[in-house]
Amino acid sequence: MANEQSNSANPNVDLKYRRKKNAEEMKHQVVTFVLMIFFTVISFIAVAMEDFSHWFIKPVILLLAVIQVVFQLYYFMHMKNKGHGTIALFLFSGLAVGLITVLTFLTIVWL
Amino acid sequence: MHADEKFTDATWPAAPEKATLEGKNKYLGFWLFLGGETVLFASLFATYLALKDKVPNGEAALAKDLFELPLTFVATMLLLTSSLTSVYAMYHMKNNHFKQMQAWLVLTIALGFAFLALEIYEFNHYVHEFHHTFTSSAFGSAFYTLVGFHGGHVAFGLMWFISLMVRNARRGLNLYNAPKFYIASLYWHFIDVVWVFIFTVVYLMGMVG
Amino acid sequence: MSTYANKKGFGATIWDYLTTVDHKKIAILYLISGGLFFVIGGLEAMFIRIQLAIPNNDFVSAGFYNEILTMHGTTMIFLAAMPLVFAVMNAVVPLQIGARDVAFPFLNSLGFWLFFFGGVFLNLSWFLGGAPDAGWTSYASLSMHSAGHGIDFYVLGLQLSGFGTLIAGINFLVTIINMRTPGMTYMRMPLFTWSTFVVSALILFAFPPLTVGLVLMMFDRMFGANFFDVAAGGNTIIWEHLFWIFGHPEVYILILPAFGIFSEIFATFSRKRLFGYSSMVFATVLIGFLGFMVWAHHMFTTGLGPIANAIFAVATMAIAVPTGIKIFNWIFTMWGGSVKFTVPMLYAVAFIPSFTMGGVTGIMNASAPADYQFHDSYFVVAHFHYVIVGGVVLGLLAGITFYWPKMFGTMLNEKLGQITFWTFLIGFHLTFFIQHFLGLMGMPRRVFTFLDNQGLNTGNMISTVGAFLMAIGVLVMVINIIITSFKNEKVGNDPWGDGRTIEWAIPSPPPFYNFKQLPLVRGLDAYWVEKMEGKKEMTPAEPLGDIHMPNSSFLPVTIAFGLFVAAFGALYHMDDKSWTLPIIIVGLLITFGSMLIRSVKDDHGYHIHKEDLMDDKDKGGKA
Amino acid sequence: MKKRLHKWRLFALLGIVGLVLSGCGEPFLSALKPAGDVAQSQFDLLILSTLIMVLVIIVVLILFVVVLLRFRRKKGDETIPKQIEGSHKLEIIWTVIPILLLIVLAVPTVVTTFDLADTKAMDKKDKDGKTKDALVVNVRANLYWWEFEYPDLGIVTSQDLVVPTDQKVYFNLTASDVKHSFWIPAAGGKMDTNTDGVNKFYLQFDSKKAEDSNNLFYGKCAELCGPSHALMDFKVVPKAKSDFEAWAKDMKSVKEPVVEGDAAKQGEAVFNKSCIGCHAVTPNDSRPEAARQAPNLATFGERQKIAGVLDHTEANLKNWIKDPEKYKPGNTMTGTYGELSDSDIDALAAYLLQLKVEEK
Ligand code: HEA
Ligand code: HEA
Ligand code: HEC
Ligand code: CUA
Ligand SMILES: [Cu+2]
Repeated sequence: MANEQSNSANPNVDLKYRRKKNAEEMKHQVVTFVLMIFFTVISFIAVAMEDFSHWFIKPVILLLAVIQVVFQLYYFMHMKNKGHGTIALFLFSGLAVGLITVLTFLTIVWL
Repeated sequence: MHADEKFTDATWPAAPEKATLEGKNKYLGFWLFLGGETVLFASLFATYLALKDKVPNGEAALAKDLFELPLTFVATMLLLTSSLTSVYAMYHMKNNHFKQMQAWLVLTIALGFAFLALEIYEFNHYVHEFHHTFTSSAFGSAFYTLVGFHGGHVAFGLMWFISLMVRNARRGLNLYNAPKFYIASLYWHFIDVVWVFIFTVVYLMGMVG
Repeated sequence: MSTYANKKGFGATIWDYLTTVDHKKIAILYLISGGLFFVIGGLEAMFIRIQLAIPNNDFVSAGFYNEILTMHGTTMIFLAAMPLVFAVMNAVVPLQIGARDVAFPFLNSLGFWLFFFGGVFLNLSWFLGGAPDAGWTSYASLSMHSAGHGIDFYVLGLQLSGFGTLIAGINFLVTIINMRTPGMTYMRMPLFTWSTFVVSALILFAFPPLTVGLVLMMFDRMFGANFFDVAAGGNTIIWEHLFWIFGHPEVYILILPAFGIFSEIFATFSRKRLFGYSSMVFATVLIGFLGFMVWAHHMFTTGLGPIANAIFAVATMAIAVPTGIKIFNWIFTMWGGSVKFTVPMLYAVAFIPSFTMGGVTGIMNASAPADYQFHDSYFVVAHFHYVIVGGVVLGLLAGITFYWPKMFGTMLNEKLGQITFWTFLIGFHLTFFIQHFLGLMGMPRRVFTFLDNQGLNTGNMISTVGAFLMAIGVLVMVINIIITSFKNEKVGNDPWGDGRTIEWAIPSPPPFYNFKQLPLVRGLDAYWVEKMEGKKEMTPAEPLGDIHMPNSSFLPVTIAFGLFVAAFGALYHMDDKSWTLPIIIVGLLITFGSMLIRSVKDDHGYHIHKEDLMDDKDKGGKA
Repeated sequence: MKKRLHKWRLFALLGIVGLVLSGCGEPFLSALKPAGDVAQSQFDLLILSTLIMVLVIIVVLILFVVVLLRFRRKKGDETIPKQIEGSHKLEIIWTVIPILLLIVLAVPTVVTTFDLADTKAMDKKDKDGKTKDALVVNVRANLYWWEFEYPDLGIVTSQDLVVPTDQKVYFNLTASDVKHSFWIPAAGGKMDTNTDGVNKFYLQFDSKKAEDSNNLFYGKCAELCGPSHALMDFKVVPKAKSDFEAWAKDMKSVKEPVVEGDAAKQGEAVFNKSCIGCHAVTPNDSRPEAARQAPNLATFGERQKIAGVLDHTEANLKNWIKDPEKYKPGNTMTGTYGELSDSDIDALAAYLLQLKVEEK
């Protein structure tokens, strides 16, 4: 991460390559987006149907939410790219602290 | 290298948001801040889950009385789409296309405002139809605090985008403001991430019971 | 305090400090205000001890005692220990990693001013109708019940200074991750930098829960919410959890920097590299990590049930292992070394047995069923003063003495330093050792008085005598500082003679741009490495070039001040006063206006030119 | 020389442990003089952990002293010590040994935690809804006073907790205003009384130990609860099982307080006018909790203390009625019953001191 050199010797070749790569990445982003919308719709439909047991529905929609968030983080927010190790470490530590908090509040708040 | 130096497409770096030390610092610092925000929202979620449907008496509104799928669905679509439009904006930022970037940002902002308007309508609806207010029950306090905190983040994000766009409308992209646009869009994605959990945990799971 | 600052008038110096973004000056600001709050908190402690010297004393009234007690704890933790820790971090960390400044100099200043206004706000409560009186933990049922505005001052004051702390944490993280000089790999970082790194991470994750807790309390008290109102479905245990999820990491936020300081001191004055450097780093990280798993050990008697209690008890005990690793590594750093007993080293040496005693009573507390007896008794008071005073305060005294020459270019007097050391140390053990027994003999904490004939008289008297000894020690230290500042005998780069890390390679105090050329780090204890090769200076890692510097700014003060103003509005909002809303709005306008100015006005800083640097032959050193 | 120093330190430390072992403090108050199984098991943990900790401290101290004596820098000594990186062997030693020591402490800790939380006996009800074979006391903590209700016996009392010895006594703990904590140091650790719900635990009082402390233990509030937190004391009166049953019978049989003498009669009248709204004078107070706003005074004449802290004398009683604020700042009785004349107060005192159940 220290010294990412962004410009190569021949800017024009480089530029074309970069444009292509950016466009490709944008395509991935759109696919990601479509998937996210798809998951969202599934979640809503599952709830709207009203004939699943909530033991089944709750884990499923939570799982879909987690997948969506992973998409957001790794694609939209570029965590899949190189040089995000430190960031991932801190974000996941934050998530871990958050999860323990939620777990606590679901279990030992009401005496 | 001066930060506000003008660039051509060819000299514009591949990762303009991280091309200067200042940019790199901002970028990392902002991510760390988001790590902290994660804990902040987790605490609010935890509080909400602990107080969900905890009300003083039988007349107070509960989660399953309140929420309606269509409204939440529309709001969700608006916000998710705004995430995509801001990705487009950053795509153009990386290509040094200032005009297109601004255009996509305008769209993002519009979607954000629409979302916010829906939320205000929704709160208003709960207050008037169900007498479900901030002070009516612990559930009410927790609900409005969690969802309101998110709404506040949306509002702040909108102000941020607007002031960035207005400030830089005339001078275009450079290495001084590219990181600013970039982290504003990171913020916007984070808001979206939080919303994914809100619509799942608060609304959908609230309706399931 | 570079040359040109000395030539300026008084007003200009004040303005300089109000607008500075230089980490070395901000360190001095933190030092002064933290020191001031330490004396205030110490005076409160003296009131506590005087009141408890004899049974049925009426030196202070019951309600007033609770205010003093609350303010003592709150002031000491948030307004004395934390800022003093930040003072040392600001003074040292950028130098230790060879950075020009911290990553966000502007935010650094903002962090300080937020803390400062928060602290002032909290202490204004004394004059505006009464201080908070529900303990520094401010448990929800009592703090909801408490009349007057004391608790509101607590909530808003801590909220303000909490933001400042969070900002400082992020700042240090980015600085350490991004701005290390060439060659300074993670595993070559001095231990103080490592502990700053871990502590900043703890701040990043521990302060948000506190923020949320304070927001909930603010909403309940000021805006009619029901989070803690049981009748409306609320739950007070939420506060306990949120507070301790923050509160336990907080105690490691205090102690880890002290550990870092001691690591530097042991190595320096034993003339030996730190024994087991990598396991020290590992232990630091592990303590930080475990620090988030154990908070419920403060709630053993709350009624969480045996499963939760057992899990948290065992998790808590685990922390003894990494801490023990550190203790033994320090001892073995000295082993085989050439130990010189300077004042900082005296503190470091005294720290080992003192802290160990505090730590092991912590493990005793962790044994849940036994803690049913210890909890909320003076045993706990003894435990935490042993770790805090015997760890954190000794660490700060050591660190401040150790780095005094680097910060101010002059050495504190050794003789007076020794007097402070001995009176403080003896006083400390006298005050708090006996409190273990008071607790076991049935004395609850937070009592404004105790009855006669319960067997508690002698112990309390001894404790009070000890406190007076400590006060004498602190007084001598103040005198020492005053004398030294007047004499102002200048010293060179490495006044202790045994400096190992690169901050000792540049003048004391350093010029405002720190290193003229970033130094090349060629190993752990980089300056020592160079010294052993017979060199006096670091090898530069870059040719001499222009140095980019940030501009000073007054905006941090106005941003923080705006929130300070708004806080008053929020505070009196519950009284249905008509002027509160305008005040809130005006305050927020000041803040957001300043933020807008900041973001709209480009601030590219300025450059010091190469030519000027060449003329400037180490001017900071001789000034 | 070195050896002597070690010995000296060892003795000093043993002395300290000895102090702990022998127990100091007053038997009616000190956790170091356990007066029942619960306190005993906690005391055992205390001793076990103290021994481990003293061991740790001794090891640290020995190394410490050796270092300080052997490795001081002599004046003018400029030798550079060998720069040692570390030692895996040593590091493993001081990782493993503490872990072993902690296991020694952790196992009994976990076992005792579960033992002390075992309140299953409270759930076994007979067909009338009464607890089958356990004595249950509902403890309700209020701003600066304690109420003890024996649900299966139909008795309510305040300030003085009466318990049978040599059997487990189970407690339901709650608070009506802010959080308090119920602590009888000699009988066992504390448990919080929350406003949110009910906590359960049990204690046990040993008859022999009770005698050592003149059949009286001190109880304390151990959670900051306001200005008079320090004064929120209560007393525990342990009685042999038969005596306890006799006491319970006496308590149940009280219908109306019977007092003698003009002064007392007059006091009764004043009391019924000004005080009865809050204070009940019979132990079978069937009003709901929320209506029971003040200590039940049925046994006031037999109390150990007035309001938990004042000595039980007529003068103190009058002072209390005249100005409770002076003795317990922030209490909820202050200013609720208008002005009373001195003669009213004398009469009230005469009346109150005759409120007895046993010593008739
Ligand atoms: C700097 C501050 C600091 C530090 C470092 C610690 C360190 C520890 N603390 Fe402490 N603690 C406080 C500050 C601190 N504490 C405060 C302020 C409170 C009270 C808050 C309030 O209620 O107001 C408190 C309260 C507190 C409680 C709650 C008591 C109660 O209220 O009932 C507990 C319970 O487990 C506890 C445990 C521990 C433990 C296990 C450690 C461990 O980290 C200690 C580890 C160190 C050692 C063990 C010594 C060295 C190790 C060796 C030499 C190796 C060998 C050792 C063994 C095998 C045992 N602490
Ligand atoms: C960093 C943390 C810290 C520090 C350093 C201290 C330091 C001291 N503390 Fe404190 N203490 C707490 C944190 C700290 N404390 C906390 C968190 C609580 C719990 C609060 C609660 O329950 O809510 C507590 C509670 C507490 C109690 C328990 C009160 C109670 O439960 O009723 C007592 C009682 O003895 C006490 C005493 C002392 C003493 C004698 C010192 C001494 O070490 C102080 C020494 C310093 C001085 C004596 C400075 C005086 C200086 C002068 C006199 C100089 C003269 C002036 C000029 C030159 C202008 N403290
Ligand atoms: C608001 C209701 C209220 C009224 C009216 C009231 N009291 Fe009290 N009384 C209390 C409370 C509450 C306490 C416990 C105070 C404490 O210990 O903090 C108390 C305590 C006492 C005690 C000490 C009890 C003990 O168990 O040691 C006595 C005696 C007493 N009151 C007498 C009186 C008399 C006589 C009157 C009428 C003149 C009176 N009270 C009116 C609420 C009331
Ligand atoms: Cu009740 Cu303290
Ligand atoms: Cu802790």
